[in-house]
Order: sequence, then C-alpha cells, then structure tokens
Amino acid sequence: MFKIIANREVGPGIFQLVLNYDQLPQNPKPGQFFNIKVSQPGSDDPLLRRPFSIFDFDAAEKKVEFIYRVVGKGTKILSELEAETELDVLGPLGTPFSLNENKGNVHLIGGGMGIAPLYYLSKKLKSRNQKVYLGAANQAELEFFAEKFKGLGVELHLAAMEEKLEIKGSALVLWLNYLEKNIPDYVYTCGPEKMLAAVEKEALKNNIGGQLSVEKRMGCGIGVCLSCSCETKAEDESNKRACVEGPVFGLGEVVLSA
Amino acid sequence: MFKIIANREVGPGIFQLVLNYDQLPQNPKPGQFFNIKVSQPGSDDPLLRRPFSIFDFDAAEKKVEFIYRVVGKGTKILSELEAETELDVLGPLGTPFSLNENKGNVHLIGGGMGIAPLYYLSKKLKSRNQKVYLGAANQAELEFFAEKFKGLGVELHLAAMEEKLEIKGSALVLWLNYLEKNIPDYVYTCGPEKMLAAVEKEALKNNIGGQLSVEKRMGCGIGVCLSCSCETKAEDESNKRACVEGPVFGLGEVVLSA
Amino acid sequence: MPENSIETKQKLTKSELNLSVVMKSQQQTEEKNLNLKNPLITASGTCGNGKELADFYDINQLGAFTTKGITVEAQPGNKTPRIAETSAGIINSIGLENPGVESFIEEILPETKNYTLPILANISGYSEQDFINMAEKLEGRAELAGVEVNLSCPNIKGGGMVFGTDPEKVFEITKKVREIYSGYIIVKLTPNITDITKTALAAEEAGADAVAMINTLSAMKIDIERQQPLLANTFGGLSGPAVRPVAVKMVYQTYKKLEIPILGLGGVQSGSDVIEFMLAGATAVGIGTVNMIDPAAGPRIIEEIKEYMLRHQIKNLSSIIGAAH
Amino acid sequence: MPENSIETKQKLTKSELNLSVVMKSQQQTEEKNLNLKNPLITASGTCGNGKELADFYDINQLGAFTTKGITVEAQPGNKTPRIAETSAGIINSIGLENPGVESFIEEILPETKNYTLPILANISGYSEQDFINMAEKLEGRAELAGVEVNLSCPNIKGGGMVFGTDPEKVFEITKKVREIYSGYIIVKLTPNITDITKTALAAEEAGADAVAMINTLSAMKIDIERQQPLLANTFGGLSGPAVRPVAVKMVYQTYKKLEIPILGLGGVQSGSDVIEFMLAGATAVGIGTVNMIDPAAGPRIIEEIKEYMLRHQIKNLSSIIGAAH
Ligand SMILES: Cc1cc2nc3c(=O)[nH]c(=O)nc-3n(C[C@H](O)[C@H](O)[C@H](O)COP(=O)(O)OP(=O)(O)OC[C@H]3O[C@@H](n4cnc5c(N)ncnc54)[C@H](O)[C@@H]3O)c2cc1C
Ligand SMILES: Cc1cc2nc3c(=O)[nH]c(=O)nc-3n(C[C@H](O)[C@H](O)[C@H](O)COP(=O)(O)OP(=O)(O)OC[C@H]3O[C@@H](n4cnc5c(N)ncnc54)[C@H](O)[C@@H]3O)c2cc1C
Ligand SMILES: Cc1cc2nc3c(=O)[nH]c(=O)nc-3n(C[C@H](O)[C@H](O)[C@H](O)COP(=O)(O)O)c2cc1C
Ligand SMILES: Cc1cc2nc3c(=O)[nH]c(=O)nc-3n(C[C@H](O)[C@H](O)[C@H](O)COP(=O)(O)O)c2cc1C
Ligand code: FES
Ligand code: FES
Repeated sequence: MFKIIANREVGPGIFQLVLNYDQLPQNPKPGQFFNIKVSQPGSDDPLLRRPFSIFDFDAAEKKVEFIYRVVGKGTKILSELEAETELDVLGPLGTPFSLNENKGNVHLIGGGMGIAPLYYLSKKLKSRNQKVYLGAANQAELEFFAEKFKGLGVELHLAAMEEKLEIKGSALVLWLNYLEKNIPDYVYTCGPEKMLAAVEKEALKNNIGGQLSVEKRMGCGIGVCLSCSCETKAEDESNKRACVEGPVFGLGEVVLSA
Repeated sequence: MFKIIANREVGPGIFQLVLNYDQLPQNPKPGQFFNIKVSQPGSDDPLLRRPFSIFDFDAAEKKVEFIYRVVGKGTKILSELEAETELDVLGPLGTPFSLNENKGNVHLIGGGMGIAPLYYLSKKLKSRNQKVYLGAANQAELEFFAEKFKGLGVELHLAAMEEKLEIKGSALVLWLNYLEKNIPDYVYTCGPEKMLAAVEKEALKNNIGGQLSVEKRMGCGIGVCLSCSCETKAEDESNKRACVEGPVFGLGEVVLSA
Repeated sequence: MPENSIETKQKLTKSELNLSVVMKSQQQTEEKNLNLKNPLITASGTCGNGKELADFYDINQLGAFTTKGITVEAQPGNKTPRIAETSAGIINSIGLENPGVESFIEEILPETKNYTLPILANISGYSEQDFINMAEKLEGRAELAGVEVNLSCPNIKGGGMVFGTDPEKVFEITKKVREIYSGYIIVKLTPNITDITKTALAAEEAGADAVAMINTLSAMKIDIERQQPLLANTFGGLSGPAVRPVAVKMVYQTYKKLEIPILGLGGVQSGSDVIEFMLAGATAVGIGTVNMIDPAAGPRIIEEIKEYMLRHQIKNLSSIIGAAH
Repeated sequence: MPENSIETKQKLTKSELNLSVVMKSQQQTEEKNLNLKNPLITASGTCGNGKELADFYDINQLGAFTTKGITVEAQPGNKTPRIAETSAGIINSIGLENPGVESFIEEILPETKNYTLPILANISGYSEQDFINMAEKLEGRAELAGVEVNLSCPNIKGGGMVFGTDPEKVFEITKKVREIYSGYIIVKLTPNITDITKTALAAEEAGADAVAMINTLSAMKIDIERQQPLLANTFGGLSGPAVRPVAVKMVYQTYKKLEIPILGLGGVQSGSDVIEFMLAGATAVGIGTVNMIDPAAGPRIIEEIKEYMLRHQIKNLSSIIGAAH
C-alpha cells in the first residue's frame, strides 16, 4: 500500500509527489519506474496506470519520490490528490541504469522531465566527477532540480529555451558547447527522443559509451502487451520492450526517431 | 460550488453527507433532490450524477444534508470522499411535497432510505400533530433517524425486519397496525415502490389524501432525457417525469409496480 | 527559432475568432445551406425540446437544435428502467416516447418560435410510409431548418431489421423523403454495421444534404443480483465517452469518400472532443449525453473550442475540418 | 418469511463452491471437451506468453491460457505509438508482433511445459493458406489444448476485407482448420459487423467447437495538438470496460441461436463482470485489458466470483450460464 505524504507544485505545472510504502518487492534502482493508478478505486477512467521515473528513494524512511509535469488527464487528476490518499502503485519496474563504477568522468544530460531520473542516478553514482547538463523551457522549471543537484555537489550547467542562463537553448546545445574541451568517459541521458538521438550520435562519433532512457507510451509496464516495443539497431535482434528490457538502453541499442 | 464538511457513517453502510454551498438558485423544499457528481473532475466514470433527497437544510449556515446508503459504484466512491473535497452538484431539483397546511392529523410512513426526505418534511410541516412510522432492516439502520425525529417532538413508531422493535416487520405493517384506530387526514410516504403501492391502496380505500415520492433510475434529473417517465393513471394524460413533475406525486397519480 | 517567430507575430484575440461553419446542401446553392454560428448541434433525445435547458443558458448560443425523435403516432415509450450506466457510458431504451407528429406540429413547434437558431426535427419510422407521412406533414414548416432522418429503428414490416443497416433501404427512404421535403435533410446513420461508408454513400446518392454519425451502439447490461437484463426492454443504445473512439473512426473513414458534410457525434464531452471530430472530418458536431450530466455543457464547450483556437492561432474554425487526414 | 427460511438453511462455504465449467466439443465426446477449473481464460495479446505474470501469481490458477497471436512469418508489428487511452478503454494497434509459428513451436511452446492449465494458441492469418499452414504446424502438438482462430485480420489477397466480417469466409476458414486440426477449435469473432450471430452460426456449422466474442471494436483517437491520428497505424482496436455492454449484448443475442459454447470477453474487470457474461450465456470468460492494469487480476476475480456465489448460495457456477434469458 502506498500513501501520499506530499504532492506539491515545485515549478510551473511541475509537481513533487512523495509516497510512503509498506513494502517493496525490491529497492528501486536509478532509471527504474513505478506505474501509478490515478483513478478512484472503482472508477474505470482513467483506465491505464501512469509511468513515472524514480526521482529519489529513501529505504530508511520508506519513501519514494517523483517529479511530474501536468500534461493531460491523468497527471491533472494526480495533481489534485491530497496527502493521505492511498494509491495503487506497481513497481519498481524496468531495467535500471547500470552504474559502471569504473568510469571516471561522467556526463549526465537531461532535458525537461527527463531530468527526473538523473537525480537519483547522480546520487547513486560512486564517482563524484560528474558534470550535469540540464535544460528546460525556463528558469522556473529548472529551479527545483538545480537546488537538488547543487546539494549533491556535482558540477552543474543549466540552459533554458526561453531565457538566457548559461546559454539560451537546449540541454543538448549546452552540452555540445562543453564537449570539445571536455570529453567524458561515459554519458547518461534522458529527455525528448530527438535530444537522445542527438546525444547518441555525438557520443558514438566520439567513441563515448553511455546509456539513455526512453519514454514510450505504455499499456501495461510489465511486458505483456507489446505497446512499448522499440526497434533494435542490430539486424538479427527482435524488438525490445521499453518497460522490461528498457526504459534504459545502451547507446546505439534501439532506433530513436530523430 | 459545494464542499464536503462531513461525510460519516451513521449506520451500517449508511452515510451522512453534509455540504456547504456558496449559493443556490432557490432554497430547497422537502421532497426535492440534488444530483451529485461523484467522479474526479476530468474522469468520465462514473458518468452520471447520483440523485439524493434532501435530508436537512440550513439556509443560515448554507448547509444541505443527505443520508445515503452505499449500494453500488457511485455511492461507494462517494463514501470515500474526504471533508474539504469540492463537489459538482445540481439542485434543488424536482417537485417538492406540498405542505397542505390545513391538514390536522398527518402520518409519515418511511421505509429504508425512503426515510431521508421525510425528516426535512416533518421539520417543515406546520402541524406537530404528526405520527411517524419508520421501518428498516434492523435497529442499527434506524438509530440515526430515530434520534433525529425524536428531536422534532413527533410521535414516532419503529419497526425492523430482522428484529422486533414495536413489531418485527415493515413500516407498512407497522402503519397498518395503527391505521384502524387512527385514521389520518393526510399521508406522506417514501420507500420501496411496493410499499408505496400498498400505502396508496390503503389510503385511497379509506379516502385519505396524500403524497408519495418515487425513486426512478434517472439519466439527467432535469427533464431532458425521459429516462424517468412514470405512466399516469388518468387515461388522457401522458407520462410524467419523476425528475420534474415528480419525484413527489399525489396518491393515485402515477402507476406503481406493486 | 520558431518559438520566437510565433511570439513576435500578431496574436489573435478571442473576439476575432470565427467559429461558424456551413453545412452545404447537395444542391450547392447558397440559400439551401445550413449556416451555423458554431458547429454545436444538440443530439436528438438528450435536450428535450430545448426549454428545459433555458434554466442553464440561452440555447440560441448553439449552432442548431435537434428535437426529440418523433413518430407518426404518439408513443408511450418503453417500460422503465430505461437507462443503465456503464463504464464511461449509458445505455438508453427510451423507446421514442413522443406525442406524435401532429401534436409536435401543434404544440411543440410553436414553442420554438423564440429560438433564433436553426431547428431540426428528428423523425423516426417503423415503415417507409411512416417517413413519407412525416416528410409530408413537415414540408413547408417555416419553423424548421430541416429534418434529421433517424434510420436506427426496426423495419417492422420488413422483418424487424433496422433500416439503417441496409444501404438499399437507406437509399429508398432518403430518396422518398427528398422527393417530398425541400428543407435541409440530414440522414442519421447507425454504427451497428460492418461498413458505415456504404450507408453514408447511399444517403448521399439519394439526395441527403448531410449524414449524421453515429447513433447509439447496440448494447445491454445485466443486473447480476436479479439475474436479468437491467433495462425493461433488454437491449438499448450505448452513448457517451465510451463510444467516442468508434464514432471518430467512422467519421474519419467516411470523410474522404463523401462529398456532403458530416455531422459527427458520439461521446463529446468537451471542446477537445469537438476538435477531434472536426479534425476527423466532421463539419458540425452533436452534443448528446453530455447535456444530461452537465446541462450547461453548450457554452462551456464553446469556450473550450475558443481556447484551443487561441492556443493554435486558428482564426476560422472551419479550416480544421478533415485536417487530420 | 423467505428471509427466515434462508437463514435456517445450511449455508454453503467457500470450499464447497465448484467453479469448473466444461466447454463441450462439437463431437460431444467427453475426451474432446475442454475442462476448465474455472471460467477465466486469458485473452490473447494481453498476457504475453504467461511468464511475465509469474511475478504476480501462478497462472495455473486460471481456467486456460491463450498465447499472443501468432502468424506464419515473424512480424515486427506496427510502428509506435501502438496504444492510446480513451474513456474507460484503450485502443491498440500492436500489429501482431510475434516471432512466427516456427519460433513459437521451438521457443515459446517449450516454455509452457510447467503449466498445468490448458494452453490455446491464438492464430492469425492474412490469407486462407496462412490458417492452413498454421493448423498443419500445430496439429498434434501435445502442449496445446487447442487453437483460437483469430478472424479479425484483413484478407490481404481478398481486397483487405476482414475475414470475420464475412460469414462465408468464416465458414471456409473454420472448415479448413477443422479438417486439419484435431484439438479444440475456438473461432474468435469480430464485433465490427452488422449481425454477429451470422458469423457465429457459420463457425458452428463449419465445425468450430466454440466461438469467442468479442475481439476489439474498430476505433481511433486523434492527437488534437499535433492534428493527426495518435496511433502510428491510424486505426486500432478498442477494448476495456468501455466495450463491455456491446460484448455482453452480442453474447446474449448469440446464446440462444448456438449449440456450441461461447467464450465471452470484452471489458471484464471484476468478478461481477464475469458473472454478467455467464448470465448472458458465456461458458467461459476472457480477461484481457484488465491484466495490463492489474497484473494480479486473475486470482482477485476468482475471489470475487466466489463471493458472489456465496451471496447467492450458488454451488455450481456453471448453473448460471444463460440464466438471464
Ligand atoms: C518510463 C517512463 C518514465 C516517465 N517518467 C516521468 C517522470 O518522471 N516525470 C514526468 O513528468 N513524466 C514521466 N513520464 C511521462 C509520463 O508518464 C506522462 O507524462 C504521463 O503518463 C501523462 O499522463 P496524462 O494522463 O497526463 O496524459 P494523457 O495524454 O492524457 O495520457 C494518455 C495516455 O498516454 C500516455 N502518455 C502521455 N504522454 C506520455 C509520455 N510522454 N510518455 C509516456 N506515456 C505518455 C499516458 O500514460 C496515458 O496512457 C514517463 C514515461 C515513461 C514511459
Ligand atoms: C429522487 C431520488 C432521491 C433519492 N434519494 C436517496 C436518498 O436520500 N438516500 C439514498 O440512499 N438513496 C437515494 N436515492 C437512490 C440513490 O440515487 C441510489 O441509491 C444511487 O444512485 C445508487 O448509486 P450507485 O452508483 O451506488 O449504484 P449503481 O447501481 O452502481 O448505480 C448505477 C446507476 O443506477 C442508478 N441507481 C441505482 N440504484 C438506484 C435507485 N435506487 N434509484 C435511482 N437510481 C438508482 C444510479 O443513479 C446510477 O445511474 C434516490 C433516488 C432518487 C431517484
Ligand atoms: C436518452 C437518449 C435519447 C435519444 N433519443 C434519440 C432520438 O429520439 N432520435 C435519435 O436519432 N437519436 C436519439 N439518441 C441518440 C443521440 O442523439 C446520439 O446519436 C447518441 O446518444 C450519441 O451521442 P452522445 O454520445 O453525445 O450522446 C438518444 C440518445 C440518448 C442518450
Ligand atoms: C494489447 C492487445 C493485444 C491484443 N492482441 C490480440 C491478438 O494477438 N489476437 C487476438 O485474437 N486478440 C488480441 N487482442 C484482443 C483481446 O484478446 C480481446 O479480444 C479484447 O481486448 C477484448 O477483451 P478485453 O476488453 O478484456 O481486453 C488484443 C488486445 C489487446 C488490448
Ligand atoms: S507497456 Fe506493455 S509490454 Fe511494455
Ligand atoms: S431523468 Fe432525464 S427526464 Fe428525468
């Protein structure tokens, strides 16, 4: 059983959801997600669960956190739920980021709500030699994330599309600006698929290894429906499910729409 | 805008719902009902509103009360809503009881949740020469109502089907037991349709006037869909809508299924 | 950057928005067109005859009003329960309760004289002759902009098959009505069919000015405690948001095959849903079940459409008809 | 008083309840029947090939398991998005992603060897020959209790019409499969048809042991912000609670016309819904979309059925089949 302990707006239309749980089948790892039912018990609408990446996790306090943007019917309803409400939640689900402890210089590149899973990842990575590149529409959307990452003591770079921070532009452009003088050993990225494709292309060109997390429309989140199939790049391989083999894939593993 | 101020169990599966309102198109009269949407804003399920008779009303405190039994999906969901929740409510709707001030000796006969509208009616009737006959499955279901009616200082008789109070049996049997020595000028009744039919038959036989309130499955509650049509007894009359011309009808006005 | 260029462009304001649509007539003459100030048309049977909604708003704000279905003779309708709720839908079996076409003309039509919006009479029949009779009675009635021919009734003389499931019957009835009735004719099609484009084309060929789709899906609910059908009439018609994906698909699929306009309906709850039907190819959009839940749905939906138009900087709503193709 | 008499009667307890049902075979011989310990059968395509559910419960608790649809050749499936949510429903266009019948036999079937429940292979084809090929390959496979012939695919060689919309095609394909395949044959029908009793009867005549109804309703959703169909494939199939009233009606309507058993499905979410289908006339009931939302739906629904049986003091669940007629 999961219970809301906080559900508050931390940016324009962006909410922090903190849940308490009784028990979990296993401790969640960075890059995994939970699948949350937002409808009233007994109501058939909205029908499907909503997947959200783990933003933070605290085993001692039995707490799991998400950051979500209100985009449609389900997230609107979720944003109106009060503390103490019990939720039907499945998870942790999916394949997490692998932490690749041996990599020294690591870049994390996050766009929009794609930033959410990178925070828990950043926290869990042993190496503190991390450079984090975040982008969003504007400063207000980034503020909450920026504060949190600052708390981790990592090198942080910020960009916004609508106003000039370090630059006026996307996380991708920000990262590319730094890339020349500063080639990482490994990259982790999450955000719009176009951004993932561009990061992947650039990384592969520079022989940088890495992982990315995709957002696919999901039916079940547990691998039974094949709604989330991702075409693979290897010719002899069949599709992979974003909810089971993903959402984290290696760079070059699945076909992204650029 | 309506807001829940209390929503508590007052009997087995029976809830008291107290709402605060900003404004009403008119003050509700006994026998009228409100039509309450129980789904989350933005959810399409449950789709229809749920009609409930006015149990009590307080203009000074801008408070309207209902007593409802959890029977299905909608009332289950309603019973789980917390204080402070805002509700989408339409009303007051329907034709009220007419208070017939000139009648001296009045009987009120209520079965099950049909008791709910009789309380506000009893309160509003000028004559205190009222005898009230209430029946339900058991004592526990009647307790809350009994306390409230006692507060009005009317003569109260109680029956239950599963255990002996004044008698072991229905409100109807209870009333019939008293009827011989005690013919009223007027009756008001609400409850299962079979009970209404029997009260009507007995009253008409004894030349007693009166009114009854029917429960029909409703689509709209505002007269547009004809879901709630009641066949009339007069040959030249067309159907009447329980939500507009009713739910209160004169004895002998509409066809009841006995 | 595109973001910038949009920002610097002159933005449309609400008062500049044009929500009007034209339902062209087959004759392609301007005076026979149905001009609507916005695409919203009440769906037959869900708005009474209009006066019940007056407590909530002035229905003259809508594009057009369709009356409750009428038949030649008065009908008492089916026994109750006539309505059952299902997941995101309702099943109704009202059974066309109505006072008959003559009372309609004498009592109901005069009540609409204060309406400034076009009125459509929804006509239902149990035989071809029924439709002919009603077309004759309604021909020349100045209160009416047109008729909506409801083909979802069983053909009592023809073995009980629903007229609207047979393209030939659709053609015949439409043609008969067309020969008699000179106003705007909308033929309302049933979705309980393998291929609705066939009946739509039959209606067009026979001279319908427009088709309406969809009427309700054949459905039922069982009361599991009493172990019998919940509706007194056993079967009924499913409407509401549950059916919208089926209705949108039928409109989309028909749009490219037809010359005449489509009145799309089924499950509209919001402005977004109206936009969805128009993108699929509907010129006008019906609002039915939603009125039963939210009697003030009409003006709310109009506002929601305007918000969408502002967000997408669409000046003329009619420009999006069929745009999802 | 009836209340008293019920109270004094011996009450059934949970352990006395008998949930088993028998799907009789057309041959009416006992060894060809499909014996299910309860009426729940997983709906093809919504439970993977079973092992994904193992984290949640032991699927051997169910009546039978139906595999994801297979085709002769491997299929990559449609482009994504393949799923859209609608009111109380989902539209899917997975496009039969599967490794082809040979991989199915070599890789998937061996994985089912620990299952003690009957396994049904769902087979889909784009031509008559496809069905024949698969029937041949699957004939004699001891892992399988039977096949479910999915007739909701377009007949590519026959102009793209869906097989299941034509009673003659249903007859032909069923007959061909019957001639080859000796196990239990369920013919799965499409609801996108004017009269599903015609295809049901065609399947029966051609030798099907049972019919399954319904597959998904043809539907679509438009992304109004991008002004294009949401699914990459434009159209898809609607399932979930939204369609249940349509499915129940089709089962009810078919029950009296058919000798062979019906596997009813469409929108089942709870034990009550299973009861509703059985009262309408279904011998077994499919659970599809619900597994995607509640992976542990199977055992929950079984518990809910038991509660209903206790409340109504029903000892043998099979006694309620068709009881709402
Ligand atoms: C693995 C994974 C992790 C995610 N993590 C986050 C996160 O941490 N924070 C966050 O804000 N968002 C996250 N998303 C996206 C989030 O799931 C969607 O924004 C959300 O489901 C939208 O629901 P809605 O009802 O508001 O939108 P609607 O458009 O009304 O939803 C309709 C349907 O589409 C699906 N859908 C809509 N948008 C998306 C999307 N972008 N991705 C996947 N499915 C979508 C919904 O789940 C639902 O099934 C994640 C998605 C995935 C697949
Ligand atoms: C004018 C009027 C006044 C009422 N006043 C009260 C009251 O004061 N207290 C109270 O407990 N109940 C009252 N009822 C009955 C109450 O409306 C139903 O119990 C309630 O709607 C059941 O909803 P549900 O979702 O729990 O049941 P479900 O069975 O899940 O509901 C399905 C549908 O059937 C309708 N329905 C189910 N049972 C009834 C019923 N008995 N009467 C009418 N519609 C029904 C629902 O409104 C809904 O549309 C009244 C009914 C009417 C018509
Ligand atoms: C209560 C009710 C009564 C209806 N009566 C009629 C009718 O008389 N004639 C008709 O053509 N359609 C009738 N319909 C069908 C609607 O006009 C409409 O086609 C259908 O409900 C789908 O739209 P919706 O989902 O917006 O309600 C009725 C529908 C409902 C719900
Ligand atoms: C994601 C998904 C995949 C499906 N795949 C198949 C399939 O491969 N073969 C088939 O016959 N039916 C398939 N179906 C249809 C279901 O088996 C079932 O008939 C339908 O969904 C209605 O049941 P439900 O509402 O319980 O889901 C699929 C349905 C869904 C939702
Ligand atoms: S979402 Fe169902 S398989 Fe991935
Ligand atoms: S409930 Fe719609 S007319 Fe009465």
